[in-house]
Amino acid sequence: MSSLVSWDFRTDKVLQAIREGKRLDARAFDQYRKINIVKNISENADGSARVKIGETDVIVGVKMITSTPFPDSPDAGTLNVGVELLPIASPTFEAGPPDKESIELARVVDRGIRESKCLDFKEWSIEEGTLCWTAFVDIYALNHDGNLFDAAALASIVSLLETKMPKLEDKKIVKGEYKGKIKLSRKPLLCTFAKIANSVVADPSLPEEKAQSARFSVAVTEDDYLTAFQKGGLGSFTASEIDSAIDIALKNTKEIRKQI
Amino acid sequence: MSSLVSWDFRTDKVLQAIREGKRLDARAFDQYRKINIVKNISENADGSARVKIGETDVIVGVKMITSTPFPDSPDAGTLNVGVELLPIASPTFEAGPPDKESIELARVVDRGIRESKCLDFKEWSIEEGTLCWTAFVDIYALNHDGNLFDAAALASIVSLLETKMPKLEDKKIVKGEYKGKIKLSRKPLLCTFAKIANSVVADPSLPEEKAQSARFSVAVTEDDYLTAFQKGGLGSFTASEIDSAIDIALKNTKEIRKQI
Amino acid sequence: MSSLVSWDFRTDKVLQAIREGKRLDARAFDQYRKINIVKNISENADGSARVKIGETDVIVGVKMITSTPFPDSPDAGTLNVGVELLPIASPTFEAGPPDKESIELARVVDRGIRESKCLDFKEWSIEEGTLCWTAFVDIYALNHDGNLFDAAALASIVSLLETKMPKLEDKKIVKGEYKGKIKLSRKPLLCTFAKIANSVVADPSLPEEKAQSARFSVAVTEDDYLTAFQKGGLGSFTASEIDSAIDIALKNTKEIRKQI
Amino acid sequence: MAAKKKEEKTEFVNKQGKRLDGRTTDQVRPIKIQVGVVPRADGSCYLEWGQNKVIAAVYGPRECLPKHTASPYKAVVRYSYRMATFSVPDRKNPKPGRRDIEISKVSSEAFERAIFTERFPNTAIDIFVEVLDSNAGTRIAALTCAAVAVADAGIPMRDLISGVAVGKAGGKIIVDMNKFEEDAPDAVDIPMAILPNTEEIVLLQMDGLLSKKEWLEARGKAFEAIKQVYELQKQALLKKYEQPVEAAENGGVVQ
Amino acid sequence: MAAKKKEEKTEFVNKQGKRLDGRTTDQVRPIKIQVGVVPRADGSCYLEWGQNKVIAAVYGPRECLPKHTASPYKAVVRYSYRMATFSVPDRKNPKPGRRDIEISKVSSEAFERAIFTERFPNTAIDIFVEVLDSNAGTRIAALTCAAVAVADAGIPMRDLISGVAVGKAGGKIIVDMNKFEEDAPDAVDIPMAILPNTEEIVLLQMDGLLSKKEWLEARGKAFEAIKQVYELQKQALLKKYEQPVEAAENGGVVQ
Amino acid sequence: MAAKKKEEKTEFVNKQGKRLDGRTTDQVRPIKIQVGVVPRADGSCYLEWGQNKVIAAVYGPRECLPKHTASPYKAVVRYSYRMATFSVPDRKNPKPGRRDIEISKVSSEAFERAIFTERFPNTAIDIFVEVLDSNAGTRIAALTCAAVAVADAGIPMRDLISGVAVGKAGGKIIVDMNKFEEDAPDAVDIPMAILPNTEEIVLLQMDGLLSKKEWLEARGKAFEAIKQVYELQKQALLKKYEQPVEAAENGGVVQ
Repeated sequence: MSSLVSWDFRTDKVLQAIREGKRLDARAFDQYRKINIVKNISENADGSARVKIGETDVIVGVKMITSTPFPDSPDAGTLNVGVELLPIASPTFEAGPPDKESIELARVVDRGIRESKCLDFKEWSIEEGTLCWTAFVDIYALNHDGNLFDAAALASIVSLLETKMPKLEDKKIVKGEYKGKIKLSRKPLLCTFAKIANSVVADPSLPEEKAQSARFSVAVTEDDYLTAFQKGGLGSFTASEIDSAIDIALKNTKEIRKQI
Repeated sequence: MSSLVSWDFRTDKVLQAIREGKRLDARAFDQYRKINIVKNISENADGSARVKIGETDVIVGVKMITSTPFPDSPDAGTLNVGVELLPIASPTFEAGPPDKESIELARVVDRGIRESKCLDFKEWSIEEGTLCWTAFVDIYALNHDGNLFDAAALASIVSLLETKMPKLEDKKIVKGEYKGKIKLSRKPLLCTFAKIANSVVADPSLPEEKAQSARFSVAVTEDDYLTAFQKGGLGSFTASEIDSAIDIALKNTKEIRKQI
Repeated sequence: MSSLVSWDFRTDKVLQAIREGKRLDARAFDQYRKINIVKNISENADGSARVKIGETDVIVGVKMITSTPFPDSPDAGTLNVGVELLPIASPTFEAGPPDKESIELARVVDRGIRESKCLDFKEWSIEEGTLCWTAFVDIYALNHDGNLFDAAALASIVSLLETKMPKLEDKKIVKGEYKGKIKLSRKPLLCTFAKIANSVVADPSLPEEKAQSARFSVAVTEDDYLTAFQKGGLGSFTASEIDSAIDIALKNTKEIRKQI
Repeated sequence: MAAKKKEEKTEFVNKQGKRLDGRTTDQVRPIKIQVGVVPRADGSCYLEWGQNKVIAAVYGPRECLPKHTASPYKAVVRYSYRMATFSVPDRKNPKPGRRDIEISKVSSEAFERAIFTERFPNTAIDIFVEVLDSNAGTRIAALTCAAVAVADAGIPMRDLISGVAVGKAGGKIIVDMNKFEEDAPDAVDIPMAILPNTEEIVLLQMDGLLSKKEWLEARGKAFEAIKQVYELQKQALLKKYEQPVEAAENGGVVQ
Repeated sequence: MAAKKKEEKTEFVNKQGKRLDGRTTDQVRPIKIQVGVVPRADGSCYLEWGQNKVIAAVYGPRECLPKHTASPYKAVVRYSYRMATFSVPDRKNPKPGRRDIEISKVSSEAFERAIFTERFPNTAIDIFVEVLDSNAGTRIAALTCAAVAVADAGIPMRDLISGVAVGKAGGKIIVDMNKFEEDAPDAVDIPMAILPNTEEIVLLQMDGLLSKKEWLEARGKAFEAIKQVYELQKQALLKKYEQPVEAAENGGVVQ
Repeated sequence: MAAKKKEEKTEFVNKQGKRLDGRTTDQVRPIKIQVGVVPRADGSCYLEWGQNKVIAAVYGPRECLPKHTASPYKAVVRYSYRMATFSVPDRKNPKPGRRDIEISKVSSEAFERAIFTERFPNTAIDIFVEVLDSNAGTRIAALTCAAVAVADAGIPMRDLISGVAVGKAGGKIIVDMNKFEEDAPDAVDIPMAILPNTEEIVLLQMDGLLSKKEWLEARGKAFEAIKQVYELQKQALLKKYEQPVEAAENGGVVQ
């Protein structure tokens, strides 16, 4: 039973390998695990996808809902990203209202997408001040083997790319009828790095996450913009570690983007 | 102090009696305890009743409230059943939001009534899409001596039979004025059975509930329809036990209905 | 570290002093500690103040918000008083939803103000039945050294006296523009007393609160009306103790009111 | 609190000294008390006070959980005042509100004084009261009912707790206001409870505009009225031991 | 529950005995089962039943926290049924509703009978099921999927749990209703689950207007259909040990 | 996040290199710091940063409850960032939102690096910060204030934490943006905090569209600005031991 594995022991092995310039799973420091993408896995969702990075497994569904616009943006729709770290995915996840881990994850995915300006929220206005579209992007972790951040962000973008806009009649959604896909002008992707000992590695596995002192995530677009940073974890990064992580992210995402 | 009674000891006595074909309180296996019904026990309620089955004591009040109809039933009112297992009623009940016990009880009572189609929800439409009547049926346990299910269901039906429809003026309720009672086309009643050892008994007392392996409830109407089933508890029933329980329910409710 | 102070020891000292007709800080039984008032401490608030009574430190901010009037007062605005006993203020305060201590405090402050009829809620009607002003008075404890009640009530009245009424355009608030201060026809103030041993003292310090058997608060106006009573604590008061406390409150508030 | 106020001109006490419901200014509404109505509880009571109907049950002294809330010096008294959703003119939200929590707090504190809590260290005494129907004065009806339930549980007390709400309507000081009087434009409400033998005040609240002189008059009337309530509480307790409790053919009410 | 009902005249079973989706009255929708899809879990299963898609994972027997919820006599089974927000036509509130809680309760109780809980005192067996897509019958799909996951975890059971929802639409008793049939004006829904070898009923619910005679017909059809479900569950479990689990190139579905 | 953006044509930095509030692109708003403003706390600080006003208090190292959250290896740092309801243009909901929780998390993690937590196993260090008034950059103002409060509590640290928010508005990289600049159509916000002596980055967030080149410029400006903040923090701490803390006749602010 996996919950009985001695993490202390595994952490020692990760650290020892990293100090020798290796990773336990033989990847290069800047290398991702195998990525697998399946689109449209739920008919009731307006868009959905399942993404695996190694054994990390995440499912995302999008629902387009009519709602009231925010008072300070009466002519624009909006985006709402939620994360549930299902107790299915790990012996350490518990059911219940979102905790700080899932809130951070949701907000980093949200910022990466929103700040890239890939969605034109003005197009989602239905009637100024009273009605607009909100995209609810709901992320569910199914198996946690490290780097849920990147899997969640990738599954979110793929789901949005598949999302169809429901038909409206008398300002009410006609169930099951659509008028084409929503538009995305960019495809921001998130890249997460772990600082282990004095090295920085891309796409940390679960044993690597347990051994890491700090985490850094950067969202980047195909036109080489950075759209979000997030440093997490108890340790610290040097300025040059951050700069180097950004370069690796710009390089890696060009590969990943081919799979979308 | 009742909370100090040794339930293990009482459970043994119940099991021993049942194996000898007897019940501790000398009832036949299909026999109810004495039922006592008092109507209209709260003036502020639009309908109310207090029902005792043996020492089990339940009070129900109904409030008719104007609300917005559900989007999928714009021309119909609705029913809302809530249960509070008051800490007054038992040393094991705790104050707080509804737990799974009270939610199950509320939903079984709700289904028994709703599915009998005794209430014509279309008559509760006030203005299509915007305003309708909702009957809030709120159940409070005052003393728990077993079989709260049947006491709650009976008190709910009696309360609904007493419920007066408030007068409306400009779509607002005129406090204290009414335009006659609401209509019920049927009187569904719930009958609950306990499986103890290999026997099935009607209307379990509290010591019997502690000794039971499983519970089965069936709601029946005066025209011999079944409108709800619910199996609960850690054990199981055979198909013939279910069939026999249904027959007893159809018989017993004819008697109980005379008291309403 | 203050949390390690032995309260039992301090309580004994307080009791001994009181029995000798003295207070530990050498005040007379009916005497307040030094009061310090700072107005307008937050630009984003529509009115605000910081009040210290001795080392007890409280901050209050008022926000004027447009909302829907209550159905039973369609032509009137309303008042909403909230209290947060910030964990900043004491090692025994915990973050989280309001507990019974902060709810009691909020409701006593609310009653003292509301029942004095110092606010003419009818003037806060914007459109009968649909729109009115609500004053949100939010109280934050910054340091707890006894008698938070009086500090909170005083800071609330001072904040309301400073509160400006936002400008409206098309029934929406114009940020940062105002049309003068709101009107208060009276200035109710709260006076709290502690019963310690067989004596009653005004403005209890924290060590005195720890030693008290009961608490009595009375809100009074400049025209000598009483507008709220609240007895708290595990002990009791005699009728003459209450009467005498009222007289002291009427006297003390005349002094305090000069500082507003 | 934001209740609609009646027309200014309503005369709440007429020239004959009678109120709109026929009572004198000093008269308490009819009170009926039945002891021992909840067999599973250690003590219980059902009380009607005018239209108000309340039921109280007491459990304890029993284990105090969670343990860090217990005291090694005394029993902790936990009093819970709640209103059934249908007990008020508008349906009440089933979640306890701020009013419920405040009333529960001050009532708990009243019982801490009445009960010899020091005899039961490390335990809890739980008092639950549910209001089933209401018409002004429920917190006092609940407290009065609960005091009888605590006595029924055999828990030693310095004295029963007895109370009344006095107040003002139409300029007159009156005892045990009803809902209509409570909605007077100048209404003042003063819920008050004492230990009758020592006349110690264990609960006192007030809201409204009241002069010191009016307070003194109100206090005097309250003490008189509370004596009557106290007698009814004692009679009900005596009755339990004189006659067997009858099943509630009559709705659980002693006529 | 307040779902819109279809026109009275819809014919749910035609003269050839076929339903609107082409099935016979006795026919179950296609079922696909894959065992062992969540590497971190002690046991897991992915199941498709018509449009329904559910995933189940089992953790345990493991420490039962908080400790006062454990039993010295047996393992406690905690079953959690949840629906993804996007798994239904309208977006579901992510907070578990009363329906989720009731289904979780009766499903827990079914597993308490199936599992030899007495062998694991003081522990918890946690069964989590998430519905990813839905079209009537999800509680039974979830239970069926969970039973396979429990077996995959190596937890000893008296038998698998197998189930089906039978019901009535347009006056006809039919097996495994879809959403359209569930919205018939006279619809009756009877979710039912048994231990197939002993035919013990471990879950049974019903809502609708049903005669005793109709119940007997429905029960008979249910027992027949459940046998087919049971076979598919056993096959999926066998397959796990015959072939290596493939990565979900095909979306985690065994064709 | 959905904040209204200003007209595209606004010029945020003029030809003289001045911003709309008169500052240069590198200039930080005025900062005032007072140490030791909460007598009951183990350490405390009040800080004004432009219009931002924050107060921080530290309790600990103290017992870590509930006990299962403690670590046998080190102190647990619990940082709580909250905003008073009236501290923002629209009234803030008093319940902590997702933004509050995220900021509290990343700030806790920054302090875990700064404090020698390994010296206080099994304890908690609680840092509470309340924002009383705001105008962009509150999370950094809060962190900067909290670092001084931790030092005031005598808790050993590797270094103070000092920070600034750098960003972009109207195409220019500027230091310590105010609310108006934060609402620029092309605004980028980069809150950043370091241990000044080692220049380790302990907090870093960003949102907006930023090129790598712009990031390098922003980072450079941030490190310069942070040095100024660090000096002010040290001065305030020195001042506490040079002069007696005065009662807050001046609103608790050191001029």
